[in-house]
Amino acid sequence: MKPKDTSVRYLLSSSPHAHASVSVTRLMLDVILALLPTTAAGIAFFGWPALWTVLTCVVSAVATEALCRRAMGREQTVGDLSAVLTGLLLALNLPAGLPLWMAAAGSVFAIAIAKQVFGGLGMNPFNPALAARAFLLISFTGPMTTWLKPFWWRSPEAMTTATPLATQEFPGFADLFLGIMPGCIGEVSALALLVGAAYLLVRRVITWHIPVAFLATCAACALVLGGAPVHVQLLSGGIVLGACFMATDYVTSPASAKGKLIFGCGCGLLCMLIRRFGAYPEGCSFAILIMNAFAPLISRWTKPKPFGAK
Amino acid sequence: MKTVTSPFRFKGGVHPDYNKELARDLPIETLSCPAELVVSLSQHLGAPATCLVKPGDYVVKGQVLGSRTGFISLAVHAPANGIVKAVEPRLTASGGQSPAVVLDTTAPAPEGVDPTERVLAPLDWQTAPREDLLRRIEEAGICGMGGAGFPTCVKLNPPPGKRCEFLIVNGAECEPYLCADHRVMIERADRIRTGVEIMRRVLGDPAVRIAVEANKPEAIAALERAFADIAGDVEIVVLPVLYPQGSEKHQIYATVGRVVPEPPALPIDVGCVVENVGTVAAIADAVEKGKILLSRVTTVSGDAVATPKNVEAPIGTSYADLIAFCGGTKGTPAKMISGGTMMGFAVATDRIPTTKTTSGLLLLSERRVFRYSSQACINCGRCLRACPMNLDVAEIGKAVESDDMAEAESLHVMSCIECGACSFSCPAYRPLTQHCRRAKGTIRARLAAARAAVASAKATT
Amino acid sequence: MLIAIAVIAGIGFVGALALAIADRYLAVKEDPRIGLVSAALPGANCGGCGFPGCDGYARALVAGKAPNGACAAGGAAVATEIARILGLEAASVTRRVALVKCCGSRSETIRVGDYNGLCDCGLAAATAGGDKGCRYGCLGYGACANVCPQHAISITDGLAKVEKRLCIGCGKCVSACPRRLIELVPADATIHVLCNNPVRGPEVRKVCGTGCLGCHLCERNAGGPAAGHFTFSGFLAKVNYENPPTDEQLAAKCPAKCISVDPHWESAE
Amino acid sequence: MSYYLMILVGAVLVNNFVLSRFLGCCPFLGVSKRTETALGMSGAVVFVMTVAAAVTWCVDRWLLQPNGLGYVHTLAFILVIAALVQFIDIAMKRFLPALHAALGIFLPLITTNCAVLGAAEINCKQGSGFFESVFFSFSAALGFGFALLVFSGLREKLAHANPPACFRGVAVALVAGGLLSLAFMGFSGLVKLPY
Repeated sequence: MKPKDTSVRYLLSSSPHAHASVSVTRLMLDVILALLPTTAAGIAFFGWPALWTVLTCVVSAVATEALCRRAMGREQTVGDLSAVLTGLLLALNLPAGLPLWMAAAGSVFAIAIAKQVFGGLGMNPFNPALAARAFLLISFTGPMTTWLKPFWWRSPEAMTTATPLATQEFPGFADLFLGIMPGCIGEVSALALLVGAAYLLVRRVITWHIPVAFLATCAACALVLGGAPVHVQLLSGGIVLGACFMATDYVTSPASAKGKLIFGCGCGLLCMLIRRFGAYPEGCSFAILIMNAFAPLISRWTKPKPFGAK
Repeated sequence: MKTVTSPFRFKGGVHPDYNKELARDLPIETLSCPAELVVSLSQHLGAPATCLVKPGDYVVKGQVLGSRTGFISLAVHAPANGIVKAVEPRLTASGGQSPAVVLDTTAPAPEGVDPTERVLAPLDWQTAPREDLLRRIEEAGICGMGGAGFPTCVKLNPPPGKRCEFLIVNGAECEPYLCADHRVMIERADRIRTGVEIMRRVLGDPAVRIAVEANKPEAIAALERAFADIAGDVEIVVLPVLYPQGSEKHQIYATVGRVVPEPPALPIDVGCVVENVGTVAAIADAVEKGKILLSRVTTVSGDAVATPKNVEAPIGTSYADLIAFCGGTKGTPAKMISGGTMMGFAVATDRIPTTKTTSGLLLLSERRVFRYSSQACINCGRCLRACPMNLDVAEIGKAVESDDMAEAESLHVMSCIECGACSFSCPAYRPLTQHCRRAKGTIRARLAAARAAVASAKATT
Repeated sequence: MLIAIAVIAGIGFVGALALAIADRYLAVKEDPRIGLVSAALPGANCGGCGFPGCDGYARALVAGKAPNGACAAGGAAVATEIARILGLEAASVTRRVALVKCCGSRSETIRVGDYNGLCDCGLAAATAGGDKGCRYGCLGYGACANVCPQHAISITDGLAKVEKRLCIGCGKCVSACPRRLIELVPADATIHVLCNNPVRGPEVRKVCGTGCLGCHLCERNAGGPAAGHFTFSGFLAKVNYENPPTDEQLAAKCPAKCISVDPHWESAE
Repeated sequence: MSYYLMILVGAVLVNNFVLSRFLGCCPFLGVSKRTETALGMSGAVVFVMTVAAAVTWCVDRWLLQPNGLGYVHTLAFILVIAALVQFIDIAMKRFLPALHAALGIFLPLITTNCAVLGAAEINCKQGSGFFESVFFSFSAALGFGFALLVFSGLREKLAHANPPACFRGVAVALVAGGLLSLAFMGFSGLVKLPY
């Protein structure tokens, strides 16, 4: 029989006993908040289809994660909002008019294949949203490359068109910056994206290394390889969205500052190469995916030197 | 003597909320001798003292209870008069048990025993030879009071061929909640000055740097008054408020800009000796007044203590007595910590005695406590930026989680100083410090086994 | 058609010729006995012999740098086989198994705290001594189970238990346990004292329901101190495995119920 | 000159032997557990494929074509490659024992490796010149090594992942390999190449 328990029960844990009270859920919430202006701009420009695409992607992402975790018999991780973020990021990378079942299929692929198969958050080698976008782009090239014109309901006859990069005729700087041009939901409004990115930098959720390296290399390549004027190249084709939100995904990019710089430059270089020579008009998501594959090697070669080591 | 701000800033470090205002301005109060004292025989780094007393003996304050065994060890003295009730293993703050002498201080002194305190003959530090000063520091049982407890007589006696160019007095006290050193600097600045003079004579007149964090202006003022007219190269270096500024390697870098190489290198290899302000004051008492180290200042604080205090209590006082002296608990404490919140030990019971290295006792309520949930690492790099030793902590954590100690060793885990900055800043609440501790323990055990195998192989051939 | 067959045969022949020449002039000498010895070893690579796997032990044996019979997993059979190959005289190996000397599961002992940290006994012991009341008993966080190559140790209700049939006596769990609770005892011993706490009885009773009280009843029932079946350190009884007690009734007569009877069985071979 | 650069970029990035043509997948999965062994294996494959290309080209152009035996070239190539790999295995054991210890079991794997035979077949089908086909095999082997190196980085990251029980080991590696080839599809069309 067990003796009577008299002692007070304290919490026993290893040092340290203080914490910076930042949590994974808080980080994901910050990124979602940073994406709200871009989502609002996308819905404002492209109307109801954009809203349905965003809702479909987020709901099916969360549902898929819940189902996968139950199937794997593991504790539910829907609470850490990473599935919501992946759904939202995927939606922002899709054209507004995409049939909803394709968007849902993309979300299922993103969560089930690109993330949960490897064991959940933190273990996926590739950015789930971008892997799903590549999957959709190759499976349904047609619907993925027809974009709604902004405010299409004003001139219903010419609803769909190609992006400026494809048609090579470019709107003025104001429209470019504000985002009054065809393209995916999240990649058009550079202003909204930069506001979101500034919020993340201030909240120290991301560091400047990847976005700056990415955009600088893109600008340099645009000058060297020619093609459209530099500012147009930078502001179109999802480079700002890719640099500030997709490439800075913690899990699939190196953790050290030096590693981040190399990763950013690599993304920029590949993006411009694919755009200039490749078959796809827009190379940003493939560039980041390929650099995700290099991330483990980069962090292996940019190991920090311990304080006092030779 | 001049006051400078530190020109060097090491990479990494974190800013926990310091909560020093709870006990910063409270003067040191003395706890009179409690009914029972438990004097641990291994209060210092190195071999425990060999016990010289048996149950039933009557001992007088200052009398030797356990003598020094081996080079890195120290004698242990009776903190008060009393009868030895028992010599048995007793709980220690770090979770294990170590042999201790239990004294009942209420017992009357039998006749024929002189109950006055045993005091050593005072020495004049200006003229006494270096060896006498060193032996006095050893006889007084003085060890590092910052937390490690390294015998000071060994640290102040560098091996031949190694010269001490800088004596660094560690007044950083970067641990949250703790104000013991802060109060010692304010109220006993003159003793610190004498202690520095003594140590300069022992170490062959090195340059002196007194390191104090910028959040202790009163301490800096008090030290400036005490050291106003001191001769020689003495500087007060004001350090930026950053945890872990008090770590030996980082204090050396912050004050003199030298980098201590990886283990097994020691600070003396770069010509520096770092000593805690409490220890320096104790050296002054030992030489000038012949007083043995029998009590120390401990901060009892936290939001679950009725009235936080800085208490000077005899060594061996139980935590329960300390808490009672501070008016008992307030609300229901969720966690009791011996030391500060960053490097202190969580303890399960208040029947644990204080030792020469107990710098603090904290009682935290449920609001101030968090739980490790060890979620998956999202590779955010916060622990990399936080680590003052610039280690790749995320990879070490993953390697240790999949039992790959060889990879952990190749990631330099043996350089980890277990300061806790990584677990502090991890958003996934991963116990990274515990991972590093486990890796270091396993690697040390393997190295010890290898040494034993080599020794036994040499013995058999 | 014939030319095709001739050409193919020609290519094959030229290739074979080149290989034959290379095989003779570029061969690398290696002691054949290493192959034989590593074939005789069980190949579990458990490291119980102290060498990196069976191949490492085989090379050391052939080079004469390792004692024969160090392979606990193989036991006597392997030792005699290696002795035959290397022409040594075979060392005798009595079969030993691991025994966890504690029976204080969570339902028998008081809890002194809520442990919140990694599931490892060494770390739990270093965090205020773990959350179980007894400072000498099993912490139940499975450091021994994690290190056992044969998965012979299971943790139930915070207490480790060794499955005697699976244990090969490699001793890895002995060094893994931070409280040194596990001892290698002869496989055929049946009576065991499952406690490690040398403190006085009333103190033990405060923390554990089945701890040894040091009452010496087991010694008296087994023929008194002269019979030499038990030795005592502090208030803790220890079985003397050179001359072990065999009376199965000792377990029933022990007031603390911390003596266990293991059924006597012949090991596999 | 730019023609050879196009062959190189074509073979390494655009039509990578493993990631686009799906040739040589068994060593790709078997050897990529650690980056060191991956590098060693790539070195061996580059050497073997280049030498094999040269030898097979000679056999095809001087022995089979003149006698009108084009149809037996696959069988002849397999014989040549098998003998060649065995010879390299013995030579490596004699001169580079350390590397041989690390790659011991994988060398015979190269014999049955479809990448080596694949390169020889493509050269034969294209009917390209000696130097051009050797260079193509060399760049194809470089592509194989490049993919192997990148994949070994991924595998070491996956070593710390904890996939569900049924996906542990090679299964999750295959999924990662699939995603890697999905990513490499981005390079398609980078270079306008005949093959």
